[in-house]
Amino acid sequence: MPGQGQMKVNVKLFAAMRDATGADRVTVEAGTVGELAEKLGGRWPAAKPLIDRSRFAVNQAFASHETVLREEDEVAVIPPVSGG
Amino acid sequence: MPGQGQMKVNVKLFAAMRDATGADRVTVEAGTVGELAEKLGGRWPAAKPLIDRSRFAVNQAFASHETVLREEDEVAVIPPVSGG
Amino acid sequence: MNDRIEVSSEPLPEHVDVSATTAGGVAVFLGCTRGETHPDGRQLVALDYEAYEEMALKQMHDLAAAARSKWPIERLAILHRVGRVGLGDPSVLIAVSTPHRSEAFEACRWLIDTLKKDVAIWKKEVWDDGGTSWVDPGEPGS
Amino acid sequence: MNDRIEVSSEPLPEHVDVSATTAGGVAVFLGCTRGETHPDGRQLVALDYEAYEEMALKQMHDLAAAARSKWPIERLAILHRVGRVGLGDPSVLIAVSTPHRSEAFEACRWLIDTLKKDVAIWKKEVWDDGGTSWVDPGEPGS
Repeated sequence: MPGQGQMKVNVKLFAAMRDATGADRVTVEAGTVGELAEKLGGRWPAAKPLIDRSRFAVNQAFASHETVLREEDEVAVIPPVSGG
Repeated sequence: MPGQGQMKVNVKLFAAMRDATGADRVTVEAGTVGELAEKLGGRWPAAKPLIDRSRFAVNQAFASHETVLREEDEVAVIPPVSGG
Repeated sequence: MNDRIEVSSEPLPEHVDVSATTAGGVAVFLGCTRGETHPDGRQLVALDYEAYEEMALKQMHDLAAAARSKWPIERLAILHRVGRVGLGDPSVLIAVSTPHRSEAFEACRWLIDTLKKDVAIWKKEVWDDGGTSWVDPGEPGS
Repeated sequence: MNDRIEVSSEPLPEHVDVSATTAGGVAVFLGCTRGETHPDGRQLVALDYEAYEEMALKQMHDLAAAARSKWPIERLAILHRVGRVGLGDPSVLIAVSTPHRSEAFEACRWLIDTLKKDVAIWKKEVWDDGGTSWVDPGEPGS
């Protein structure tokens, strides 16, 4: 049932994740953060290990894989951080 | 036996000790730091509790009551410090 | 609550004043680019910092609020630089003033530790052969 | 070993540079005059610091050497002011740079704690009625 509960969301990509994908922003259809992670891994198999170690942010706050996505959400992949 | 092993030493007084004695330097005859402490307490009974809580420095290093004094030593009473 | 919280590509100020007549202690931490030799002999020449700026700023404000709930903080600054940071130069500055010194040390330490764990900022090593690599946060180092 | 160690009646500098290309962390502590209300209602207006300067400097150099034996310190500054220090102003500044941040925090903390226990410096509270009293080191406070 393609599209059911699936939102087209814009996903920001940073740092190693941007390098791994060659893009700083992608559009993915996904109903939850978990689905989004899976789809990104399917699209960039080489980035899957990094995606598995990444957190996800929805509207600039960390979100769990169960978080349901809405079309207007600002979503981002947050690879392991190294600020400071 | 006055004077035996007794040196005339100059003693620097700071902070509360200077206020308690009204002097920033006194000359005391004493053979050891312990004797010096006792003599100072005898001369300024009101300062005795402070003297008992003070350390003593000989040539700018803390010294024990057993430390033997020489005439040229720079001796100081070090009331409890409160720098910082 | 006049916290100073910034992410900027400008060099960090040498000094951020967080003094207050109610503060007996000020603790400051600067995280700087430390020179390194790669196992293969190359020399580090700089670190390149990148932030998800909107999120990082939000997180830094949240950190400030959390620190204020833990310690009696008078004033606070959290500044992070992005872009290229040369050897010996600071990439992050945290300053905290509190009534007593223990609290200032503890709050400052907690802020930098938590920032490094959670805030959406990444650094890339820049080597003297032009090569770069994103820092693996499993690595030891400051 | 270019340690900067000073006792001076001049206001402390806002900033002391202890950066090094080998240092990833810089920790700084400033001890400042904190406003206080005496139980009898008087307000503190300043602290007056006095040092046995020759001894204090010797002790501060010894502290620096001891800290260097405990932690891998790159550069270090210990500055103490004497004379009158107004509310919010710093009387002591300690800055330490080390390869990693833990060491910088630990060394800085140890230096201020040990300085306050041992270095031949005394402070006197100056109250708004002109009264003064030497600080009793048994007292809590920073």
